[in-house]
Amino acid sequence: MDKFISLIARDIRLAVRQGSAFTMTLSFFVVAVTLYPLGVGPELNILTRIGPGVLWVGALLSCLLTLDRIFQADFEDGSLDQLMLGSLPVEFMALAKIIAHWLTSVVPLILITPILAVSLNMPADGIWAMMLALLVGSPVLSLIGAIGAGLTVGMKRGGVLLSLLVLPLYIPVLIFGVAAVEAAIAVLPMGPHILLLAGMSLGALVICPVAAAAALRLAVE
Amino acid sequence: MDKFISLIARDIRLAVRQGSAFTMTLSFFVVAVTLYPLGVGPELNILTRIGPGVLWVGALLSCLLTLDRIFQADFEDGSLDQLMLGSLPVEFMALAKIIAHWLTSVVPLILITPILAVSLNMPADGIWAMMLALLVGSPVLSLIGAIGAGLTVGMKRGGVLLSLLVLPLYIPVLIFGVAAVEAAIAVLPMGPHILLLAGMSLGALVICPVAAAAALRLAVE
Amino acid sequence: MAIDLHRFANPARFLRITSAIFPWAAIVTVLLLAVGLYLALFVSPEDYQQGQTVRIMFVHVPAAWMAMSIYIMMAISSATGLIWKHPVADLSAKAAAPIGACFTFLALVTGSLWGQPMWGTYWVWDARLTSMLILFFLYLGYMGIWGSFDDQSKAARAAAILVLIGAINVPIIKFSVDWWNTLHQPASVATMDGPKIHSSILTPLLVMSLAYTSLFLTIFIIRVKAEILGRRLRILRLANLEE
Amino acid sequence: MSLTAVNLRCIRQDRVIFTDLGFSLKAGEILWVQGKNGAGKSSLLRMIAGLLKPASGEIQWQGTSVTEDPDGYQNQFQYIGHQEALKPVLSARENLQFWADYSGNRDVSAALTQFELEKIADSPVGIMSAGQKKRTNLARLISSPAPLWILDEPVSSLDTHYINLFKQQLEKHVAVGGMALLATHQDLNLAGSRKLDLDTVKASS
Amino acid sequence: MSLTAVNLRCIRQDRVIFTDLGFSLKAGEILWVQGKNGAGKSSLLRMIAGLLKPASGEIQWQGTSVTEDPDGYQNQFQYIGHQEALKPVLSARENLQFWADYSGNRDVSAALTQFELEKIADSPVGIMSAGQKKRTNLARLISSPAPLWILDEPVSSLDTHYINLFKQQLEKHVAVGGMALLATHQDLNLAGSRKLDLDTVKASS
Amino acid sequence: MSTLNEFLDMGGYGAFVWPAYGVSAIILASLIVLSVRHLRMIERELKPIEQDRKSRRRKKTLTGDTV
Ligand code: HEM
Ligand SMILES: Nc1ncnc2c1ncn2[C@@H]1O[C@H](COP(=O)(O)OP(=O)(O)OP(=O)(O)O)[C@@H](O)[C@H]1O
Ligand SMILES: Nc1ncnc2c1ncn2[C@@H]1O[C@H](COP(=O)(O)OP(=O)(O)OP(=O)(O)O)[C@@H](O)[C@H]1O
Ligand SMILES: [Mg+2]
Ligand SMILES: [Mg+2]
Repeated sequence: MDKFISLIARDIRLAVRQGSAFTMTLSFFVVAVTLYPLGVGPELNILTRIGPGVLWVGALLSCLLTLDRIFQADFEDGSLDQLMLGSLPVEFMALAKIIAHWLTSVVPLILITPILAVSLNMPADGIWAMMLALLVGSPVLSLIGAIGAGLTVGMKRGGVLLSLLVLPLYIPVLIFGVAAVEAAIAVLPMGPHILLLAGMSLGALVICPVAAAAALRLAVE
Repeated sequence: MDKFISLIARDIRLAVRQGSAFTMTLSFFVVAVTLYPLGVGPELNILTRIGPGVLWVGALLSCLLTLDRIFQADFEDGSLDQLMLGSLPVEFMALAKIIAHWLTSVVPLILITPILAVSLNMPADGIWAMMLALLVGSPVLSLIGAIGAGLTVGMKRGGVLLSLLVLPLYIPVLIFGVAAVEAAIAVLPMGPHILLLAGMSLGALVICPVAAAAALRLAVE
Repeated sequence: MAIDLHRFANPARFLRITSAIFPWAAIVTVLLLAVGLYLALFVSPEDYQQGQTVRIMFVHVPAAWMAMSIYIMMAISSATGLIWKHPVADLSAKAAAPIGACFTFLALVTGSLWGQPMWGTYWVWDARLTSMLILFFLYLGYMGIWGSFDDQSKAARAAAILVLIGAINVPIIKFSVDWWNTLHQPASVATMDGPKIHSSILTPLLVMSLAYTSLFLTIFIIRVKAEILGRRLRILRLANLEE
Repeated sequence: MSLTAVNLRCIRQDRVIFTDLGFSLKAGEILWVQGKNGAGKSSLLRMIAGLLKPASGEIQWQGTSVTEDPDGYQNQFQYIGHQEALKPVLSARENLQFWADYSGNRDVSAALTQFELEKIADSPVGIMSAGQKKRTNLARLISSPAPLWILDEPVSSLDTHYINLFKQQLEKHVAVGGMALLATHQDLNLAGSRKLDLDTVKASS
Repeated sequence: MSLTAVNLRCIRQDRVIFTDLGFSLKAGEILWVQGKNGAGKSSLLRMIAGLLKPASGEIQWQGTSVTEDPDGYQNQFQYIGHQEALKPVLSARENLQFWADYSGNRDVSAALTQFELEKIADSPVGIMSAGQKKRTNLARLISSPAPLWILDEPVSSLDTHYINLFKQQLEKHVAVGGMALLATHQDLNLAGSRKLDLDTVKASS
Repeated sequence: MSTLNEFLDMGGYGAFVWPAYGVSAIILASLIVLSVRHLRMIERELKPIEQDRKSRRRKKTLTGDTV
């Protein structure tokens, strides 16, 4: 167990030391989200209407770009070999790294969402719903992402392939995440959607580490 | 001059042989664009309204993901060193690779746009405008992108930085590209926007190869 | 490795000069800020159409001006760094970037806070605001580059290329209001034919601008010093490793 | 304590690298794996470490196949590949400390002293030279000890002084009943080390 | 025809790799650059090839600094780094043909025969072994000839037969008044080659 | 008192004016603090190394060899 913790702690510390990691993901999120208003034009009612979708897609895409951080660096410098050989089961090793990724790459996105939501002039309760939905749904992004990351680790230019593998699997989260927020904006009960997202997170939590571990075993061969 | 041509020919041939390159970019484009209808819901009027924006942003992002193809592979296998040492000035070498990138990665996007546009139920004249705008504006994407690609080539995980550097500079293209299409849809003259896009392309054509060359010189050090 | 330090001979002089200026800069900043804020909050009258909100101008406009002028300053020193290979030029551009980013952010925020009462919304996607946002992103990208290279001299040149490309954006910001019809105020102070606004507003605005400028100078000196010493620290560490 | 490899075959990208390769290693022994580039030295070591599945054949620890009881083999060996598993932004000490924690050990200062790293222990690995990195990586052998050492190019980019230092460590290890499997290009002429030449193996097959 | 290096200094990531390094090379000479890993062999060769700017000092071709007239130096040398600049999806012939076109030459078949590649010339480089790749890369020396050869680790992963083949090519080249600058770990004991040991250079500074 | 309230109220726009000033104050203040702290940190790390070098140089000059 303490090995599990020490691995998470180490990944977080690495992210903090590198620093630029945080800022760059955040800035991409901001840029990607701001592209849309630019694209669809400034009318406020439209913005309000598409706000949740834009934010969710923005979160999806920025999360996507950070996925290679989960395993790539460790693969390149041989740390991954060592991690796989350690006495911590590979599944838990993968889970630890997924958790670290979620904490360092996804949570910051959630925290900055309100500001962007305002600029897309989303009503206040919509904003709360947005953050809640992200909080409950975003673990799925890291979890599923880890599988793709594991499969593409060590590929020269795996980026596009990674997105092809992962994005389709993100779609359910997107749909229910947006549904939750829109429900909240329309002052309807958003409970069911949130529960669904939570369910997905739990399901992914069970399946993904196993799949990711399998992928990693291939990768280090 | 024939060196210039032979370089373009070689890059195109490589893209064709690898094959997967095309398909993956295209499919990312499709996925990214289809995410939006899912995100913002199926109402047709909304879709029509945001169609141009979504298509342009989709094109931007997929182009973004292909940028590392411009120089990365040649950097990794040392071909870039040789290309820089050749008697063809580095600026023209960069330009040749930019042209090849545009032909292999961007033109395919333009060609399948109509299909996607229809699925976002965009009116016919809008579709033509879209393709024209893309045709005139998209060279800027490859040109500006080449600078970012040159600056981040050889970086371990330059992806996020690349997008952070490049996307802001894409914004003007996005704005006027969308404006052109919307003008066409609203049956207004779209001439001025198209001209502006053409202007940007010309300007970029002058500046970007030089900047990219400078970036490459320090990349190979 | 004694050799390495020669490159930082002039930094030594540079450091002496700056630390001589530093206390004065600090004092001036405090004084100007005190006066400026007093004028801004108590003396200047409320605007006949904008009401009290006009007071936002005194933090908004100077911030916006700093945002642009700092970027220009970075572009110039980066160019010198590229041409004359003077390390201090690069380092000063690097040191200025975070300050510029902060001012840009402030211009954006205060602007939005002004926008709500004036335009009825915090944000619109017009040319001025958008180009300002791009400026903010350029600052972020610039800092991103410095963070991503482990070879500092390479990072300097890479960052310089970005700044110089991005410099195109500054005139766009400046003249966007004239080229496109935007909600945003057209220039009324920095215009060809002199200021067009009443001195009761102009004076505090100018005082605040001066205050911000000297504030920039103060922070800038601190940061440049940090950069130079940090670079020196790196080199000495490496030197110790050699033995 | 013994390690045995039986009829190992390695296939990489549909190319047979080596086949029918067998050897056995007992406590106090060193096996030096030789062969030109691409002969399969690294591949073999990765197989023994369990990172690469043999196309056929099996690896036995104490006579029982490692695929049958992995846990028995687990923690019995320490694999050092030719890359350094070190993070540039962490100091040598921090890096070692993490690996020690991760393998359930504690103290790293001993390891640092043994490889003469105290002076630079707290400067980030990123600015270290290849040799210093290598030594930091080798220090893991001390900070997380194990009976079997699997070493891929352990002395590349070490100069003679440190090569000798490493040899002492290695000999101490086998002297107290440890065993080692190492692949190097240059001959370390170690006392009582046996050779395994992959080129001949390949030829013979 | 002569190449001269004067007081070159190489700084990598604020670390001085070597300094005050000078040498001169005349027609018919070979200079063998030695040094342990990280000594700066590759860096030096890249400097001579003009890929890496010296922190100070200058490189002269025929007595005039190459920074003053680059065009005079342009095309006078052929640089072969330790990576193979070959595309896996193209055949050996296609790869060579492109580089020939790019440097304004035409015929590659001679080069292929000289390095005994005809048999495999038309199979994609991707499935070649390390040694075959290396030879294809070396064939560029023949297909796009130049008076000065700059070779980084030219024989790594070549077995003895092809090492000799390469040595013949090299000696033929210098015999007809060419010159060569090469960095290898192993001694090729070439006739009339001078040595440049970077470790000593560094020490002396 | 009422004047103070009026002042804080800013003719109904207090909710916008004060945040504007507040944000400016906070951001700039924290920028100063961070910059100074960063500088202090570097100086702290630099001090021992510098002294170490000085002492070594003195030794070297005593033994009469040069840097
Ligand atoms: C986020 C929103 C805003 C941004 C990014 C922004 C940006 C800028 C910039 C860059 C300048 C400097 C222009 C120059 O030097 O020529 C400026 C000046 C100014 N802004 Fe804003 N602004 C924003 C919102 C507002 C609002 C809402 C108002 C008032 C209704 C306003 C009023 C002014 C005024 C009066 C000037 C001075 C113009 C001059 O005298 O030159 N701004 N702003
Ligand atoms: N990850 C991999 N995937 C596919 N093939 C590989 C991989 N790694 C190595 N190979 C191939 O396996 C063969 C043996 O490689 P290996 O690294 O084991 O040789 P080696 O003896 O270690 O060489 P060196 O002396 O360079 O270390 C080589 O032909 C190589 O091309
Ligand atoms: N691209 C680079 N950027 C920064 N530093 C580098 C780079 N390449 C090499 N170095 C550093 O420069 C020094 C010399 O490297 P170089 O590759 O020239 O040594 P070398 O003699 O070729 O070693 P080898 O025998 O392994 O080829 C090394 O310490 C290395 O860390
Ligand atoms: Mg190996
Ligand atoms: Mg080398």
